[in-house]
Parts: sequence; structure tokens; C-alpha cells
Amino acid sequence: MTPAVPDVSFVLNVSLLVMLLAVAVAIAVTRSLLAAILLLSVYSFLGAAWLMVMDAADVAFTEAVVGAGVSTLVLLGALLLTRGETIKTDWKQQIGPLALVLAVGGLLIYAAAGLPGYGDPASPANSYVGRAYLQATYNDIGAPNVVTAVLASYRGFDTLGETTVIFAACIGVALMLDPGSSGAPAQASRIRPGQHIVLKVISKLLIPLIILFAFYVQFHGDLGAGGGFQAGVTLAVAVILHALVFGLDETTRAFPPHLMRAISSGGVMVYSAVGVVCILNGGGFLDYDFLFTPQLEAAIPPGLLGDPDSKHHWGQHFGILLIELGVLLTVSSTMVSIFFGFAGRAPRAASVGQGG
Amino acid sequence: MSEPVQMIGGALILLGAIWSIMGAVGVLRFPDVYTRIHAASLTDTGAATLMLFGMGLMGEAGMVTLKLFFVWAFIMLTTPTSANALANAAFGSGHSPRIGNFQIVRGKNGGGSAPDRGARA
Amino acid sequence: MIGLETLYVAPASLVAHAPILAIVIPLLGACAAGLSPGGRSAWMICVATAVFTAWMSLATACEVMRQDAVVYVLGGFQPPLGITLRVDAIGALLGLLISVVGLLAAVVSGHSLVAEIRKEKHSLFLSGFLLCQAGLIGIVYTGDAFNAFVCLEISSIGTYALVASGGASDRRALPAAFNYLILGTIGATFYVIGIGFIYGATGTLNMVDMAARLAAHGQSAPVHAGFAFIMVGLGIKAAMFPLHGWLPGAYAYAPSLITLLLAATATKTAIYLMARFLFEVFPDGAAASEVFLTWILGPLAAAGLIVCSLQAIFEQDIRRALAFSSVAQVGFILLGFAVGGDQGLSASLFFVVAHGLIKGVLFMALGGLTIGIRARRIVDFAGIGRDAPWTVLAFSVGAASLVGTPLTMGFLAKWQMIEAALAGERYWIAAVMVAGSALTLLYVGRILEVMMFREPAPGAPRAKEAPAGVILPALVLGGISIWFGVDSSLPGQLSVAGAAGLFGVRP
Amino acid sequence: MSWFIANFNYIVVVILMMTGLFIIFSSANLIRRMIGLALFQSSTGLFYISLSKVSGGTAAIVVPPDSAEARALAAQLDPAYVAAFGVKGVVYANPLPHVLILTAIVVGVATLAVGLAIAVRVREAYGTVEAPEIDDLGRSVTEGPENGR
Repeated sequence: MTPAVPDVSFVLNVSLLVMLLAVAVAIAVTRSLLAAILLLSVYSFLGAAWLMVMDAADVAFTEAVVGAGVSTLVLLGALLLTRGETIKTDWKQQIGPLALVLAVGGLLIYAAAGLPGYGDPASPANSYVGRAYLQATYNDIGAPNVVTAVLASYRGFDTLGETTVIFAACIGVALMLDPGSSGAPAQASRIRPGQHIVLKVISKLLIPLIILFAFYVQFHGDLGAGGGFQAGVTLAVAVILHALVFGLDETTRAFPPHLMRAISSGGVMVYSAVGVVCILNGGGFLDYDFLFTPQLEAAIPPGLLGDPDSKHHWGQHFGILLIELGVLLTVSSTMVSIFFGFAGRAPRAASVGQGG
Repeated sequence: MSEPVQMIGGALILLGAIWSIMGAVGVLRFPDVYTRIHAASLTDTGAATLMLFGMGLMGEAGMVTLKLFFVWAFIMLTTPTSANALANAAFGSGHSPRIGNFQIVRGKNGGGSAPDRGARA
Repeated sequence: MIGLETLYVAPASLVAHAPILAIVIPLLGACAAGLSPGGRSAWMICVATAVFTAWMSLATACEVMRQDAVVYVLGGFQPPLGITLRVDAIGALLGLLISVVGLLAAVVSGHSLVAEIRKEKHSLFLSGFLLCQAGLIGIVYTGDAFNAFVCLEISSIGTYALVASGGASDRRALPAAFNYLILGTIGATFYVIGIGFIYGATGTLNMVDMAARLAAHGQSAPVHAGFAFIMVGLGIKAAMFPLHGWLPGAYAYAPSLITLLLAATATKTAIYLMARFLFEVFPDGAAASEVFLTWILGPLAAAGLIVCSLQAIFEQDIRRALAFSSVAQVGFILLGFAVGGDQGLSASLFFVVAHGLIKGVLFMALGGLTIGIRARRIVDFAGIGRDAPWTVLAFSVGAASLVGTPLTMGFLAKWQMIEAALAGERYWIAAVMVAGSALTLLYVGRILEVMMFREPAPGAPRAKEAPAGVILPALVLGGISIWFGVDSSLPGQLSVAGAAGLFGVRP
Repeated sequence: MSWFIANFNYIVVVILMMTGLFIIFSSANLIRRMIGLALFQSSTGLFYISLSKVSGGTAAIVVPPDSAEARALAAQLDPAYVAAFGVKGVVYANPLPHVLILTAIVVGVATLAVGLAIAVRVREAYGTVEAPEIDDLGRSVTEGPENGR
């Protein structure tokens, strides 16, 4: 094993990790739930910065939009609905967990010290399959961003599963929080338009820009950092911003919750349909090389997207494009409908068996 | 890329960092919500402006400079807006600004940001 | 009976893709059910999907018997680069179990949902149900360690909300579901941490490849830690004795359809995944897994069997009693792992299927009974045998099989287990198994006695016979359980082949 | 010191994970448990990413071989190092853990949303989100209206 040379990135790594540690401890000791939620958001942003230092651009992007953005929003919504404020702590009840955690943590550190060290380029993780992707992507897929290639093509089935998980969350939140009866929600929503002229003007300016950026992230995914998840969340943020500034009723008129749910399931369908089309054309599931029938493939003029000599990249290119579209649809509509679920529910008195 | 431009860029970034620290101190030390918002948003706009311009000077002119410009424009749009919204919300929920003699106010309730209508009246 | 290897149930072009279709079709069905406007159309989609899934899993099982293990390459990328599905005999058997129970549950849902869930939510509910099924089949079919996590989460995330939707009739479902979510997610995250350690040591995620590289890598602290974390994580998901805290509440208060699916299949898939890691991925000489089996898994499983059987005996709530029984039976299965060897493993795997069928019958019949009367305490069921003889008949078949009456699958399963323990000279394990069976007799006998012979309390609401749409599936499941008790060749050959397969791939 | 440098990331990440786990186990408040869970899951991601770091590497976005960009990236490192560990002349970070953690982050937010939705329903049914109070109510009142808090 070659000991890694500490460089500038190691200094950054250490300082960001120390900051992460400080924030995590602050979350553990703070008594205010609101503070804990905001600190979690800070944690995610710091995490995103750290991920950039670790050269994980795609993950950093996702952590920033999902961890710091949507998670915080959902947590705040839940906090509002549960009216939890401060936490009563009893130190006696913390001894057990603390002992358990110390024991497990000690074992983990002992075990982790046996793993290859920081930045080791020859470690099994970095030299076996990981390197194989880097070497093979150019010929197999033709997309510069290897993370996207692995995500969408090599391990496309995982990503289908992940999209399904998002859809499951959409179903789950709807099962829990949907007011149920069709038509407009019975109670007036808590988010009503205010008189904030500055907010309204700036939001009107920003929302189209955010949407534009989302599409940039979507279509730029196989060239640089980005893809369906990041774009989907960004798109959802535009809708959520609209709801926050112009009122929930206004937004649900344009994006009715049941439509959001339909789009969410439509995204998974698009993704699976791509796989099934590959089967119908004689390949395996999600084998994008078989996305087009030979006739169709022949009809595409060579060199339409650069690289005229490798026609197999056609299927890969369009396959990735289509499944990223499916991901975008599911993620954006699910995030919006989760927000609607929390925002559309007025805090209500405790009563047994309501909703359901 | 000439040496002096690099140095100016570095100096701007350093200045931005110092500005951030000042802003952080301000958020901690200022007496009420509104002045704290002022400190926070000044950090977001001023310090970010300095740093972004510094980075623009240090890097090669091109795509990156353009992107930095967009980031700056975005920050200049959003930060004042959010500060405005925050102040608006604070006012709406009954926080009144502390104007006048600091000594008296501090003596009353330790410089917190709790609503103090009764105390001031 | 005829062997599966001679059975051709589907055209070859479909058989070639059967494993993936068994996962993707429920997925598509879930999307369609979620889109459908009313509960009725969602139910039809659900049943149609379940029929197709069962057909595909049968085709897969036949194919597996013809060629040992079916490997389906996804995306056209060979492992270790791509994800593969790798269905061995026991995976095929469990896939069959999941899809058949799923099919019957889907049929039953036509009636049981109406009683428990508000009408507007039926399509959402069935959508979640199908997602859960897709995830479960994914877990048993996949050959990729990380993909197993993704499938685990597909099946879990829907399930949490489905369990919580029992809150419409009993609010205790809500904290139970929350508890389940917290523990289930901790379990899944532990599993991910474990996989991370193994990945750090081997650099691969494909299970077969992992086994080969681990054998070359030998023992090290990260491998042991990874092993421990995977076992604890899956132990939580499988409700292994000290980690079973989520199970009684979740089973007791969930809608009966979900209890049925969970009890018959969900914990079983986690046990199967555990078996794969224990016997397939971690190499032969792994001192860790030997020590783990003898000194940790065995005693814990024995403790679980005895303690939870006792808890079941003293439990007043019938569904909680059956839930504790599930934890106890998980202990029984894990004892089979502790016996080790080909024989112990194949007996355990046979037991997994037997117990899945048994709990399927029991919870299905119970769900049918509670359509008529909203009861949960055992005494509420007094004298119900006279009011609803057919439903109680189905329940009794399941109960008899649970106890281990001769001519039922439960008997064969227990017989094989004890035989394996004796053959392996683990006499204390055999003794614990006998004791556990005796305790089972106590709590099952108590429930049956109340149902059949106790006079109903005067003025108590009289139960009605469950609708035919519930009784028939329950009797079918019960019939399967008796049929396999008489002629066990189908599950027998698959579980023997499965055990041999798990040992066989060891390098 | 070199031991410390090699394992610093693992140590910190394990402490972060354990902080999350501690918050889950030690708190009675359901929302706080979810916060702990989010912290735990997100720290697990940091563990994987620590595994994927390659010294001197760059983000796994393949630059065209023999382009000016590739040469500029390679020039920062020892040629022997690049020859041994680079792909077409550039050293990249390992992309596989990135993909896995992308998946895990998304699964995490799905879990968070469902968990919080259940917590909200618990609040509506019991009038509290403190676990001990819920347990008490669950024991004393089985069905029907309860007295809230």
C-alpha cells in the first residue's frame, strides 16, 4: 500500500470534517428542535462542501439539494404540524444508549483502521470494479460523466429501484396525509398569499430561472455533474417556492395533487418501459444497446451526435436520456406532492381515526 | 495572467473572509432581530461579492468567470429578498426593534431578541 | 409428483426474461394501480398483476430446476460491472411463495380492504402492496449485494405507510409503524455499512464475486466488522430474537392484509438473505461465521424460541400472540442454521416455506373473521367455530400445521429440523426444538379451545362466516400446506437443491 | 502520524454515525429521532465516499485523452503515479461509491418523508410526539376519544 501524500485537499478535508463533527455534536446537545433541524441543514451543506473536496461532484449536488433543501423543508413542515418545541432530556436515560454507541463505535474504528488508508489509489475499492468503470465507460457508453454512466446504465436497475423508492414515498405520504375525499381540501391551507410585494416580484423573476437551471442540470447530466435527481428536486423547488409566496391554493390549481401522483407513477412507468422495450427488441432488461431496432438504428444519420463510428452509443445515449426523464418526472412530482401533503394539512386537535 | 492581478484577487478573497467573520460576530453580538438580519445579509452580499470578484480575478477569464458572475447576480437577488422576508416575518410576529438607549434594554433582558413590547412601553 | 424440471409453463422467449418480469410487472402494476381512479379497478389490476407474477415465478422455478441457478444479466453488462439477478433453487422457491401468497392476498384484498381502509385510499393501498411484493421478489432474486439493499427499501418504505394506515381503525398502529420504520431503517443502514466494509476489502458488490475475492482476501478486521453489521442489520429485518421489538406491534395493528404479507414473506426474505451471506458469501473457513453460528446465533435463536413462545402463551391479543409465535418460529429456523451443514440448512429452508404458508393461512383466516366482528382479544372469539365453521376450519388447518400435526407441512419441517440436529449431534438444539414445539402446542391449543369449545359471552356480537373470496384462498393455502405435508417433493427438492447450491458456490 | 492521516476520515465518520445513532436511541421525541436517523444515514454516505477518495484524483468526468485539459491535470502529479493509477493519463476518483451514495441519499429522503408523515399522524391521534406519553396513552386508553394533553 502506498501511503497517500497529504496535499491541500487533505487540509480542507480535515477542517471540513472537524466542522461536521462540531455540527453533529451541536445537534446532539441542543434542546431546541428548530435549532436541530437548522443545524441538520448546515450539516448537509458542509457535507456537500466536503463531498466536493472528495471529488464527488454529483453526490455533493444531490446532498445540497436533497439534504439541505428538501429534508429541511419537510422537517420544518412536520415540526409545525406536531408543534414540538423543546426536548426534555433526562441524563439517566442516556447512559444506556451512550454505552452502546461507544462500544459499537470503538469496534467500528478498530475495524475501519484495517481498511486501506485515505486516498489510497491501490485499494481494492479503487482498483477493481471502480477502475474498470473508468476504463470501460468511454467505449461502452460514450458519456464523459462516469457517475452518470454507472448510475443510468451499468447499475441502471439500482436506479430503477431508487426511483421506485421515491414513488413508494409518494404513495406512503399520500396514504398518511392525504385529506382523502376528492376535490379541494376541506380546511383552508395555512400558506396564504401575503402582501410581500418584494418577495412576489423577485419570485416571479426567479422561478423561470430555476426551471431553466433544472433543465440545464437534466440535460447536462452525462457531460457534467447533474442528472434526473438533482434536476427533479430543483424543479420541485420552483413549484414549492411558488406555493410559499403565492399561496398553496394558487399552486394546487396549476398542479393538482392527484396529477402530481399520476406523474410520479408515470416516471417509474417510463423507466420500466425503456427496459421492456429493450427486451422486446431482443436484448436484456435495460440493455440500451437494444433500445432501437436495427432498422431504426440504420435510419439515424451517422454522426448526428458526434462520434460516427460507434453506433452502439445511440441506444445508450437515448436510453440514458429517457430514463433520466423518468427519474425527473418521479422525483419532481414526488417532492411537490410530499410538500403538498405536509403543507396542506392544518394542525388539528387530537382525534382518533381521522383520515387514514 | 499577471502577478499583480493575482495578488489583488487574493487580497479581495482575504478581505471577504474577514468581512464574513465580522458578520458572524455581528449576528452574535447585535441586540435585536433586525440588526442581526442586517449583519447576516451584509455578510451574504458583501463578503460574497468580494470573494467572487477575487475568484474571478484569480481564475482564467472564460466560462468560469461568467458562471461566477451569475452566482453573484443570484446572490444579489436572493439575499436582500430573504432578509426582507425575514424582517417582515419578525415584524409580523411582534418583534419590535430596539431603538435608543442600549443600556436600559440590556439591563431589562440580557440582549435577547424576545418580543419586548411590554418592557418598552 | 412430477419434477419441476419437466414442466414448461411459458414460451421460451418469456422464460428467458421470467426473473426480471417477476419484479418489473408488479412494479408496473403498482404504477397502474396508483393511477386508477377507483378501488375496484385497482383491485382488478392488482389481481391480474399477481397472476402474471405467480406465472413468471413458476416459470423461473422450473428453469432453475433445469439448470441449477438462473443468472439474468441486466443492462447487458456482465458482473462485476453490471447488476445480475441470480436465482438459485431456494430463491426460486421463496419467489414462488411470495408470489402465490401475494396472489391469494390480492384476491382476499377485495373483501378485507373494504372493512379496514377508507374507500378513497384503496388504490393507493394496493399500489403500495404491489410495490412491497416487487421489492420482496427483488430481494430473493438479486445477485448484487447493494441491489438487495435497494429492493429491501422498496419493500420496506411502502410497508411502513401500509402498516400505519391501520391507524384508521386503531391508532396504536401509528406508533407501531413509526417504531418499525426507525428499527427497519437502522437495520437497512447497518446492512449498508456492512456492505461498505466488505466493499472496502474486496472492491466488488456482486455476491458470487464477493465470495471468491473474500476467499482470496482471508480474514481481517474489516471483513469481520462487515459480517457483524450485515448480520445485525438483517437480524433486525428478520426479527431475530433480541432485535424483534418492532414486530409484535406492526403485526398486531396493521391492516390484516399487510400482516398477512409481512408474516408470510417479509421476514422470510431477510432470513434467506442472511443465509446467503452466512453460507454463500462468507467463505468456508470463516472462523467468524463458525463462531457466530455456534456461540451467538444458536443461543439467541434458542432463547428467542423459548421466550417468545412463552410470551405468546400469556398474550391476550390474538394477533400479538401469533406475532410472538412468528418471532419464536424465526428462532426455530435460525436454530437450523446453527446446526449447520447441508442437512440443517435444507431443513431450515424447508421450514421457512412451511412457516410462510402457515402464517399466511392463519392471518388470512383471522382477517376473514375480523371482517365480521371487530375483535382482537382471544376471548372475543369464543364459540366462533359454530358461527363461522369454514373460516375456522381454514384457521385450524394452519394451526395444526403450526403445531406440527402429522400429515401437515409443519410436521415434516419440524421432523427434518430435529433429525438434522440429531444427525449433527447437537443434542441441546434438538431438546430446545422439542421444548419449543411443546410450547407451540400450548398457545395454539388455547386459541383453538376458545374458538371451538368455549361458549360465547351472552350478548356478545355474533361472528359471520367470512366471504367466499376469503375462505377459498385460505383453504387453498391450507390445502397446499397439507399437500406438501403428504408429498413434500416440490419444496423438498427445491430446498435440498438450494442448500446444496449455497454450499456449492463456495470456492 | 501517518496512521492518523490514513484513518482520520474513518474515525470522524464513525463518530458522526454514532452521534446519529445516539440521537435515535436517546431521544423520546419522534421528530428528533427522525433527525438522528437522517444524520445516521447521511454519515454512512460519508463513509463510502471516504473509501472512494483517490489522492490527486479529479471528479470522475472523463476528459478527452491527450487534450490540453488532460495534460494540465496530469502535470500536477508525479508521472509514475499517473502511469500506475491513471486512466488514459488522468487520475480519477472512484465513481462506484458515488453512485451507491446517490442512491442512499435518495432512499434516505424517502424514509424521512414517510417517517415524518407517520409522526404527524401520531401527533393527531395522540396529541403528543413524546414516546413515553404515547406508550402511556396506548396502555390506558384502547379505543375512543382520549383526553389529549
